[in-house]
Amino acid sequence: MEQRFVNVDAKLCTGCAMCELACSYHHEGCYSPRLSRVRLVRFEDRGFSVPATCAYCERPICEEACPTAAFAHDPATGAARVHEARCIGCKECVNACPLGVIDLHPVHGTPMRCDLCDGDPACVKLCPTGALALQLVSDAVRDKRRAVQTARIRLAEAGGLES
Amino acid sequence: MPALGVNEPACTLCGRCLVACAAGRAVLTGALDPAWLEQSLLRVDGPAPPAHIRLCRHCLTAPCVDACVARALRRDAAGDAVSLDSSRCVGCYSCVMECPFSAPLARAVSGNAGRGTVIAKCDGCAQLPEPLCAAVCPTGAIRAAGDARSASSRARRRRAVGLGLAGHR
Amino acid sequence: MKPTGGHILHVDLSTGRNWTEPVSEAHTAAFTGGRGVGAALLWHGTGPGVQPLGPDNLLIFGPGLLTGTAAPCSGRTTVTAMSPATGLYVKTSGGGHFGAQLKYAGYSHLVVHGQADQPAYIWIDDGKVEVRDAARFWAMDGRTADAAIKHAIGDEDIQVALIGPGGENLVAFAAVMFSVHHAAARGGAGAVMGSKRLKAVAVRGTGAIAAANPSRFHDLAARAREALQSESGYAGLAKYGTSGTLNALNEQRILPSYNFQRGTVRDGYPLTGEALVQEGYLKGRVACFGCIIGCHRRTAVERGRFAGTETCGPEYETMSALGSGCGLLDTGAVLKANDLCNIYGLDTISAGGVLQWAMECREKGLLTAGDLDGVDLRWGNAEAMNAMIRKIAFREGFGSVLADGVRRAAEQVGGDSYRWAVQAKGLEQSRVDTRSAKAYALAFAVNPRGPDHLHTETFAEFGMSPESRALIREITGDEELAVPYLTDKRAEIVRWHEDCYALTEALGFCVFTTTALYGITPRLMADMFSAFTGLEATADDLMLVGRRAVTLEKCINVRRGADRKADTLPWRMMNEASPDRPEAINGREELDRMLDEYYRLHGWDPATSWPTRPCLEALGLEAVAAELERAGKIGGSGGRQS
Amino acid sequence: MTRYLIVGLNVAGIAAMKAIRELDRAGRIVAVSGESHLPYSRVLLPRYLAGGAVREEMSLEPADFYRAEGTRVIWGRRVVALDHERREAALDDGTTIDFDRALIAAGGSPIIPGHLAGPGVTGLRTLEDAVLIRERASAGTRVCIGGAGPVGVKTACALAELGVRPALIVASGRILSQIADPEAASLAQRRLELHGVEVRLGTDISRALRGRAGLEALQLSDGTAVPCGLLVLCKGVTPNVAGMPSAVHGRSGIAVDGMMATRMSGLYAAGDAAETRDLIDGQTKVTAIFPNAAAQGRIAGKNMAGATAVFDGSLPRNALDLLGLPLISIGLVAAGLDARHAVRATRTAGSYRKLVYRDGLLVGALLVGEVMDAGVLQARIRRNLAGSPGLREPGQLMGEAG
Repeated sequence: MEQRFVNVDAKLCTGCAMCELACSYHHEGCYSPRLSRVRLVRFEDRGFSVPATCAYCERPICEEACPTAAFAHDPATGAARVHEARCIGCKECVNACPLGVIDLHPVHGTPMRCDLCDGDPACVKLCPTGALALQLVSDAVRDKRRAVQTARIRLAEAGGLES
Repeated sequence: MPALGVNEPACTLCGRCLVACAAGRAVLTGALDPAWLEQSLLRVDGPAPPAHIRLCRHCLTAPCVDACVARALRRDAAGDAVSLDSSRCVGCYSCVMECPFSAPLARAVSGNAGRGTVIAKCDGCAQLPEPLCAAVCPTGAIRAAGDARSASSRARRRRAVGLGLAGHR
Repeated sequence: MKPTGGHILHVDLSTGRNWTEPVSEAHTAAFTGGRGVGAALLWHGTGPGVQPLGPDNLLIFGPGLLTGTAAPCSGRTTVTAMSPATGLYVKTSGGGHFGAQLKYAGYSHLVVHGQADQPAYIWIDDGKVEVRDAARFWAMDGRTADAAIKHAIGDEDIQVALIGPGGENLVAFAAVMFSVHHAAARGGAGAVMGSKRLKAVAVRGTGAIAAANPSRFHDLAARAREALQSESGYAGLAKYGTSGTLNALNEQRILPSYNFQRGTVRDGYPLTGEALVQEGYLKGRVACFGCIIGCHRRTAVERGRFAGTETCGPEYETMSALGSGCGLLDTGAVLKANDLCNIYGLDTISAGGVLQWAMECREKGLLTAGDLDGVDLRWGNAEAMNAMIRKIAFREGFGSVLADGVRRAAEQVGGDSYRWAVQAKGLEQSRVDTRSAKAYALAFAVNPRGPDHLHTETFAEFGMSPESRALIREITGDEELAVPYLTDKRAEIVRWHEDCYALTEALGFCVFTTTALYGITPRLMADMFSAFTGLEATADDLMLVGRRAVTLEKCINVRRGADRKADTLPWRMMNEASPDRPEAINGREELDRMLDEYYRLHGWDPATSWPTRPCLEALGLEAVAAELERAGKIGGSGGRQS
Repeated sequence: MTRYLIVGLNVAGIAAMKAIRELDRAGRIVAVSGESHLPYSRVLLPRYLAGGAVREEMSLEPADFYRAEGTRVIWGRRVVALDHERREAALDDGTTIDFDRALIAAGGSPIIPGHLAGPGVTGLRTLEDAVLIRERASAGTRVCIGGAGPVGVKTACALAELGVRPALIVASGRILSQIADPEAASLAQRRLELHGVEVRLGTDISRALRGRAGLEALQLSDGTAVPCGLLVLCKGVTPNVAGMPSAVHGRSGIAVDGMMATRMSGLYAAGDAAETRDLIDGQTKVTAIFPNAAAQGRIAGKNMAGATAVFDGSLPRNALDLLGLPLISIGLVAAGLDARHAVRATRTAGSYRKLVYRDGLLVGALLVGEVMDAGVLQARIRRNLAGSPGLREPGQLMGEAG
């Protein structure tokens, strides 16, 4: 089964933090970027922001690093689950994740990882610019391919492309 | 305390962490025992790479704390480190059985009947800004970053996104 | 955290002490948060004789009650103090992400008292508050200081409010900058911060905000989003930003140009929001915390003499103040000047105001090149403008004269230059030609901080959207009054917008959502307030919260000695028409008539403009009435409550 | 405000209390402790008996802990009836306590068969038991221990440390039969014998022979008799479930689901009274080990306070220090090894290590002597049993080198 994931188009992100608010409300019933599974990375000197969230790696290093098998997947959707009672809070997953998108819950001490909100991610719904989308990898690649080639054609038509 | 991260493949078994830990303890406690090198609170098992670095991760729901029948292992008041009161340790090996990182080390003690062996483990260098082992590790096999609960995610996230952006431009 | 939005944090820089103060339910019901609570804190925390740049002035940071929640566009922070520019009350609002972070740290407000001996900054790490040495950050520009402070803390995700050299050197129009490129600009709050030797406030907040009724609140936030997104002006504001309106104003010949001498510029296209997009300056949209519009711009100049400039903005006001107002019709040049103002921490409106006044003085011979230290301030000379902006920020030579604001500069230069100083109360007028917009004129005249649109924006009077016309009908009963050159019922239009605007800023909403776009109505705000706090309130209750704040702000000025004479407009607005709209002027008689109506509507004494006791009592401000009475500054019987 | 009741205050009850307090600062917590002492670590009783632990060191929490957690503790009382319908618990002094959610964590009591009960026969479950045994043993009374599970063996070790020579009477053919294979058991037995413990295998106690001075000897099933002034029975514990609604009873203890909830809403159970799924054989039973009690109590507490936490199941395991010889047994080590299982054993001087694989995956480890990597092995076993074997090979597992 091909896995869906929340794909980020950094160019569309305005840094409004609605994704963080949507996520923390969905999972915790309150508003708190600290409790969000998707986190904004801001480069404020340049007015730039990018949401970072679980990339649903094909070979999840976080899961390999976990000594207690505290990560699981929904057999139907592939969505990641955290088996919190198994978690001992050793932070191996946090250290293993190369994207830095696993943080520990400040109260429970267990990993917070994007679970795709049962297939309808709250962050995607509230993103006002379409910077976030729930996609299959192949669809994301298809869209990107077309976008890049469209830009090339436009540039060529404007006489900006040599070859 | 900062979170400790271990990356065993990067370890070259140079031993700097052991010396720093043991010497640091000797200096801090004033106990300049000739056997000070034996007092290191972590171990690196060889004999050749890949190493097995036996270092406490200061788990937040630590199985060793759950299992400690003598309440010698506890999460300290600040909730940052798993601390050991070795005077309470009865050498029952319960923590050894539980720790997935084999961080508890056995230390022989003389005298006291029934306490032939007690446990020693990393104290997180609570009195220092950064754990000594991480400070001296030349390869990044032991790293300390962030604080115990947010660990190193913040910096990693920023770096990863930064790399992505660099590729994007 | 309580639904009241956290505690008030006080930091005294003279002693290094800090303490917190809880916010009662009654206080929340009366003043709500943000601007309302800020005004109450300033009234109680200062006296009539407070020196704006002395240690007794307060600098109050107040995110809104809903800042940090999913209520759309609720991330604004109000900064309140006594203004060094006007000597009167000032509140100035900024966006960015600072306010939300302060809320997550557990604080509804930060009140800075006293004055530090040495440059200092405040570091708020959730419940831990410290005053730290800022010597090595002093004299740094805003962008550099922001990075350096984040580096010193070791966390680039924190939020920093800071001043640039402008604030350090007590420039009368120095801004407090949030998140590097978001300014709380007007009225010199940055100079107040500089007088306290406070370089920055750095915050890390890791807490959470929960509504009293979470699901009701979250649903209302969704409704508010839909309401905004279905507004007719929404898409344009998102696409072209605030300068999307510039072209229309230019065509209608009401774009303040050449120091308000003209109402239009030829070839104004480079200053438009459309030009930013179509000419490739726009690199992305930027949102304040929780904002679904994203009207702020991320821009860069890739060609020409200012190539390499990367900044955020400019807004419409900047395009007009530094662009058309100074005769500078070059996008890249305005972007560069905008960036300099941002990093030096200057208000672009006032910076443009003093520059164009100096240009007019130069043109008319009151100032020579020698007076200007050899800086050739002619219309449209970008290099000269940039040089002078720097001299203002660092108070070098003539820059120091301009740094005191256009009123004091005109006093120094003398002659007729006061006529060209487009200011009232000491504040440079913002970029609205009030001669052609009568509700704006009234609102600017009664604005406690001086003539600008960011206290009460009566956008509806232009009748530019169906929502605007509907609102004018709701207020006046007659949609036909949605015409800016009429003077009928302007008092009613202004008061509705005053109430709504103050309420908007008490809740932390961006005023674009309530008084430019009209998507978020008082009714919706009341429902969100109720769901958030658990205190049931109607739209009328909340509009009264706004009026209470407006009235208290007025009282702060009255206590300070202001009376009806202060409620006026710049000389040029009242005495000179622009050749582009020769019929349009703010006549004395016309303004007086509107003022009479306005004071009567409020229940203030038309003779003095002072609020009366019944008016204050009706708003629950008995203690304020008592204090004004003791000072002999309570309004007489001429006022009639309506 | 939620009213919480904790029946029985030891490892599970305290863990639940902490978990509740982390999530609910306002709720009212009442705990009923059967003993008047501060709750102490029962696992340390053999050590206390041997004089190797002092009373203060045995406390699970300091005296001011309970007040700091905002818990009202009723000391020295038992819950005699729990009325689920009225949400009310009756105590043995006639008073009642109302509650919204209750945790049954009353632990277990030593099994003492009726034909042996009487003067001179005791278990080792309380401080009083330990004091009694120590006093009698020190006064020269001949002590026998019935049962050679972990508690029996540790009691034998403690008495040996005390300098007396106890007899260990074992019905099965080896000591530690539940947690050790014959080879490990014989290493352990040799260790005991070296320190003066007399081990009698394959024979049970059929009768207590009492005279005027009380217990005098034990009649064993092999026909012999041994002199005995004090018999310490260590044949396991029976869950304390008296007074609990019959609907929550399981086979021997309290039946619970993964959330540690009983069949009756608002009633939870944890620790030595609760029956959970055994991760090795999949059966539901009481797995009365110390770390289980803490984990179950915490999970019950979280669920009681409104969070959701699920207990994975119990992995049988034990760690023992046999007079200087450590022995750790995790998971499947001896019983029920069929064709699906493979065994790899290594022996060196002073150590014996056996790893058990099921379908190629590690499911059990029995370590004697060299035990320091036990936790790593346990983690592997747990991952394998969870159906999530690690993809990354651990650096070096000492036991797997061979």
